[in-house]
Amino acid sequence: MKDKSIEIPKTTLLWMYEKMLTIRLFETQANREADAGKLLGMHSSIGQEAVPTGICSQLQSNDYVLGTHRSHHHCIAKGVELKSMMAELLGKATGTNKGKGGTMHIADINKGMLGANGVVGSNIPVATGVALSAKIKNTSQVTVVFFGDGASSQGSLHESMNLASIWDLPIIFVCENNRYAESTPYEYAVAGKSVADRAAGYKMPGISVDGQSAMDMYEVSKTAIERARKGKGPTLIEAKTYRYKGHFGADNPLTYRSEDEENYYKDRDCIERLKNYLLLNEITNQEKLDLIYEKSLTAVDEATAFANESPFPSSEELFSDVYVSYK
Amino acid sequence: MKDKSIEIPKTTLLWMYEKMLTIRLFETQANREADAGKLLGMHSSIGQEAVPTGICSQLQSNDYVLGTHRSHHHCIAKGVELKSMMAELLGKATGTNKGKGGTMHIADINKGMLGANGVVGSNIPVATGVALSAKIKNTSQVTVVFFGDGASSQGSLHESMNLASIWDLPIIFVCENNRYAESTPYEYAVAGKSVADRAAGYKMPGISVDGQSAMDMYEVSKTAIERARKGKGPTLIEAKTYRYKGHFGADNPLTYRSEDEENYYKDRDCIERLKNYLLLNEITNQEKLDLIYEKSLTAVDEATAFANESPFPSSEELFSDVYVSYK
Amino acid sequence: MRKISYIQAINESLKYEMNNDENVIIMGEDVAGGGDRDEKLDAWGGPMRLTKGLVKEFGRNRVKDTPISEAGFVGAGVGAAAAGLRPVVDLMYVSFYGVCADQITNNAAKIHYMFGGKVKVPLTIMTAMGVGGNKAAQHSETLYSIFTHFPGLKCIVPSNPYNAKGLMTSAIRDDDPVILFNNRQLMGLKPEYDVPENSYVIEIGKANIEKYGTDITLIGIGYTTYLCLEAAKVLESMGFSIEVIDLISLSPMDEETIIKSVQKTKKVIIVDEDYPRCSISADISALISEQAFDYLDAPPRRLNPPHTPVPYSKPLEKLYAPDKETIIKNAQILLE
Amino acid sequence: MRKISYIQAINESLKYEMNNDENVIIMGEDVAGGGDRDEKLDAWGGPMRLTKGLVKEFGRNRVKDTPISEAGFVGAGVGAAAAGLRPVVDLMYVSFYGVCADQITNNAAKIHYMFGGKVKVPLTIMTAMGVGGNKAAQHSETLYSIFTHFPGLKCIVPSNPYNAKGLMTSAIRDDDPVILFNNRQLMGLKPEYDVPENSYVIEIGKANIEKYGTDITLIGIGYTTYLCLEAAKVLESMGFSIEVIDLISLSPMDEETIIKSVQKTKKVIIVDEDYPRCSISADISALISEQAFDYLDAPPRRLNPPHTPVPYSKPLEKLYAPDKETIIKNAQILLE
Ligand SMILES: Cc1ncc(C[n+]2csc(CCOP(=O)(O)OP(=O)(O)O)c2C)c(N)n1
Ligand SMILES: Cc1ncc(C[n+]2csc(CCOP(=O)(O)OP(=O)(O)O)c2C)c(N)n1
Ligand SMILES: [Mg+2]
Ligand SMILES: [Mg+2]
Repeated sequence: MKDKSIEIPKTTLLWMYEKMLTIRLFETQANREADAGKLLGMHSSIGQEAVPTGICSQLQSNDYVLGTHRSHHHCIAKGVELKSMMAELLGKATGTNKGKGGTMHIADINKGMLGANGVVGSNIPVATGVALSAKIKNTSQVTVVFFGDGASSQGSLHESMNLASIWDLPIIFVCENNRYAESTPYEYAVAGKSVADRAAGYKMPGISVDGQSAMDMYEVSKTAIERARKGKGPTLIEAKTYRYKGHFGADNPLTYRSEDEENYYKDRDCIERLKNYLLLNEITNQEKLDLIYEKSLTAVDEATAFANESPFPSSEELFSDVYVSYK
Repeated sequence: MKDKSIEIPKTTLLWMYEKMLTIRLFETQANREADAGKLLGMHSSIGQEAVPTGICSQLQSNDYVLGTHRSHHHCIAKGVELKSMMAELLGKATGTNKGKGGTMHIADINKGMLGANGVVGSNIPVATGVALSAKIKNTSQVTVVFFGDGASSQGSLHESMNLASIWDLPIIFVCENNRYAESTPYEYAVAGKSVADRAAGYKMPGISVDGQSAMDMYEVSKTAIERARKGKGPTLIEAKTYRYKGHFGADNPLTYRSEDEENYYKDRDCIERLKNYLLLNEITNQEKLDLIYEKSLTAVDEATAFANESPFPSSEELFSDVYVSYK
Repeated sequence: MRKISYIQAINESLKYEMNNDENVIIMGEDVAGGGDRDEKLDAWGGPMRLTKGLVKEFGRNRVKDTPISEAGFVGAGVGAAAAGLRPVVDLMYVSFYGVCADQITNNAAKIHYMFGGKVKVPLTIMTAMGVGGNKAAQHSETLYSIFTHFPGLKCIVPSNPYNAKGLMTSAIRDDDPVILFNNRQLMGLKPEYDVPENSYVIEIGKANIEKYGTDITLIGIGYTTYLCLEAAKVLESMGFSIEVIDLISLSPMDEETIIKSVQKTKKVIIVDEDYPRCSISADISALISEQAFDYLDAPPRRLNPPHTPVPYSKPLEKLYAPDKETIIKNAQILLE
Repeated sequence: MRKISYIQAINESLKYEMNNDENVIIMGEDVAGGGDRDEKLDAWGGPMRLTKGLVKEFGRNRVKDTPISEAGFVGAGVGAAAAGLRPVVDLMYVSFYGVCADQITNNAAKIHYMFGGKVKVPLTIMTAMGVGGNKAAQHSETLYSIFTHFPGLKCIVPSNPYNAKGLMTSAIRDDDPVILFNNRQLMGLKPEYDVPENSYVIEIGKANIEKYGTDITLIGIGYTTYLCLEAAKVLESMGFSIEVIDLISLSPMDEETIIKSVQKTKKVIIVDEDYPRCSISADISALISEQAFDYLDAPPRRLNPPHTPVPYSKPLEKLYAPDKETIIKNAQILLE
């Protein structure tokens, strides 16, 4: 457990703490809504908060993020509003996607969140094209695409890494290696057992990092973002992380992993770790942290109330938005 | 130009010489048939004869080979008969595929040639499954799959290398890097400019070899075949080679490559090189080589006559072989 | 007779066939579960639990967890089949066809033909389809129509545990590539169906007349057969005589059973959960009009979802696919 | 007016649109050719030469050669479109859809809907289709039917250089994903068609009545429109009055033009080079029977290839797809 070797601004550290906490509280509440039958299951990101938080703390609002089936944390880290997110989960007209996309498809182009995607590996080429557009238009926007250890076995990743490398695209491929794809451990599915090692074949830096440390995530992504922003090309980051819950809905992860392993990661919880660091180094105090907690909780509660009070889409919505125009 | 560092049996050397010559004569004749309008174009393998010849000289007849759109040389090297091949090119009922598959789909399961395939990269997963069957049935059969430098950018290769590696499959991935995919040079399309380097990420040996030397091909494939046969897993071989003709039909390659480059390779012609070696080391003499030439030419001529005399498929053949059974 | 669930029916067929023929293997994501670790063997038994218990009985060599590489492992299924095995490959949801369509339609479907009939591809693909899971546009499609489009593939859709078991067995024993479409709602139903313990086959290519009647023919496919039967009960209680055809096999399709029924009843409704354009319901409607034109009292009616992706929001999803009420309403219009 | 080829027509449209809107880019294998080397710039200009000259005019930044990674670069087209460009992506042959179907049907087609209408995907895919090249089962398919199946995609099929140019322009300007299907035989025809030099659009979603007549309606799609017109000449010389509809747009489809025509002629033949099952011809046939049932003198007739892959052997390939003679023969039967 190494933490922080570069200077991180205090405001950023506190921003990261608040984000991670907000994600966790949001996810906890979203799970409750699911338990109440208001949505039929979701892929929880609890445990993985540090990964997008460390990166997004350095992104600009017009930079792009694309995600996966498990993307609530990506969305929140990139600044999507909790209200419209929670409303989307409940299938409400006020949701980010007007209730049409749901938990696996949250998108908010105004925040640079160009969408979660339910097909494993499917968003990687899309993200490559988003980065291409920035390159062609000569903006300095950076694109970050998240995917899982399981997704690393999809050909789409390899095709995209190759394209991004030959075209020097401003993109960062972030593999959230949470050790499992559903019940399949990455040690079984990933030949060579390292996703980061795949980068070398594409002449691209490939870095493995402790994804349970927001500060480590910050550090490696700083380099990658700078590289991308300067037009020097893509980077592959493999963030070693862990999902605390089952794969989806009520999945019981103990059928395929051990309590010891779970505890190992929970003992290194990303939120606890940053909190200890902040306190130990007197960057803040418990009182202030309590305030952040209150603030985050209030935001989640307000989002939940908003979502529950919002109307469902009208039945005409079934037919709209299929095309921009269709005569 | 290194040639031969291991002992190769004399009969094998002569076998390789004859095979390469036969391929070249066959392809030359097939091109003539195409020029006469009897088939509407083909992908010529002239120049690349050494690659499958060096490998197939060590395969058993029940080992498997799978190929690409440019596969006549693979077929001949694996022992498919010239007569039924030429007949297939002309769309005749006596063809390997009864005239239904044609130049891009030649297959002969009795010779272990499990098919050429017209979709770039498409046969790589199929070959992986063929190797899997040998592994599951516990035979010691080896599977060799050929593909181009262009095909190396398809996700199917990466998915298959990963599968083959985690399952230790008895398969050899052979990239015929002939520098171009249609008009696109591999230096442009392949990030890192080395296909062999892609192997490392999958924990698999990746070897680059002079594909214009049948003896070098023999040497590297010997190791790979032994590895596969012993159940130790896959190997990736990148054979540096060159196609003398255009991509397909009447394509003029000088629009995208230089005469200098063409001459560089023609000066290192695989057939000439083996011939010189055979003569220099007095393994054979010109007279015997002339006999081999005569024999090969006769075989090609007979195949051509056979093909031209054969009937086209009857019109009922349009409907047969779609299913084994369909009620 | 004992009653078992759809999932158990498929599972029994798989188990029997694996015992019966050592060439039968299973591949897919989490079909064993837990990867390669002894202590976690059979952690999942498939995303829908269709393969539960099989890895324990037949070992990892024959029940293989795969990485998430559908093009890779569906293609491997094609190759393994061409080389003599009888692989059953699990494509978790049919929408994922998109990453492996090449292997299904360019290789599995065409090899036998392209190779002049000299190579067989006895591959079975099983895949889940259908709305009702609140899973939105990428996890709720039906799509059997596009596979029916391709010559060389066989497409079958069970409608209950009984025919699921028999069809799975036939699929595995069939020498052609077969896709078996499992509807998610059928997999979720309570086990109300009598299913024999022994092994049996149901012929691929035959439709089944679930109920004989004379006033109208309802044609269902998988879950919509279930809906047609439910609707028929109500319609019969109103005094109508309803014939219900369970299509079962989309390719080959039992044209004769359809035509004969319609010649008798003179009215037909086709209930299909797939998108409406270029669909199996359009295919059937065209067939009927072309071949039973003079018998029809009214044009065939198709009930499909609208020409839209599947929505997430529950109330929208409920409106999306044809349901029992829609069938009843449309039948009443035709019967008046 | 000057006469140009189909290929030149597409090329002119691309050129005009690239001048017109700097967001238009082109990606595909060998669309420039020669990769990144100045001295070999524009070596190919596309496998069918559709993009010849464009890289020289607009530079490598906007005309991009790609590696052979259809999932990668079609997906990149989707992303670039979502981020504000108007990419034209060349999918060399439609059969290669199999390696990138996921990007087309799960992303391009669905993003606008799934994201609640807040993101647009103005992507154009152009692809070659059709028999006649002696290229066998993996390079001769038609397949527009399966894309028509998917809501969210627009599918258009030009039938001559004139509408090719106008449709390409409309496709690029359209805010939805559009697939333009270029028939290989049309691309090979001599330039016999008047094509204006200036830029113009042809509305997506409208069929065109190529010839008015009263005895029978022939519906063609792309190359089969050409065949229908050829057949119509012969049939007219026999004294029949033939109406020929060029369908042009499969999705959206101009149902009104079809129905009105059939209500007038009372007889219809649909000529389609795609596989017969769940095809656009079945779709049209069903539409006609359902909506113009009482007007029809005879059931609609569909002319398709048989339910088989495309054969290689020339004489078999010649028998495979409907040709002029088949159309004439079938029309005569209906007209008697
Ligand atoms: C192409 C495709 N195959 C399979 C699935 C089913 N599926 C959904 S999530 C998942 C596991 C993904 O694992 P990973 O990429 O590691 O992400 P994680 O769930 O761990 O976040 C699978 C197999 C899918 N959605 N898409
Ligand atoms: C999926 C797919 N994309 C594109 C093509 C068209 N195509 C045929 S051969 C070829 C080039 C292949 O290059 P390479 O793999 O290097 O093989 P080579 O032709 O050099 O032997 C292309 C692009 C195809 N057949 N399949
Ligand atoms: Mg994972
Ligand atoms: Mg090449």
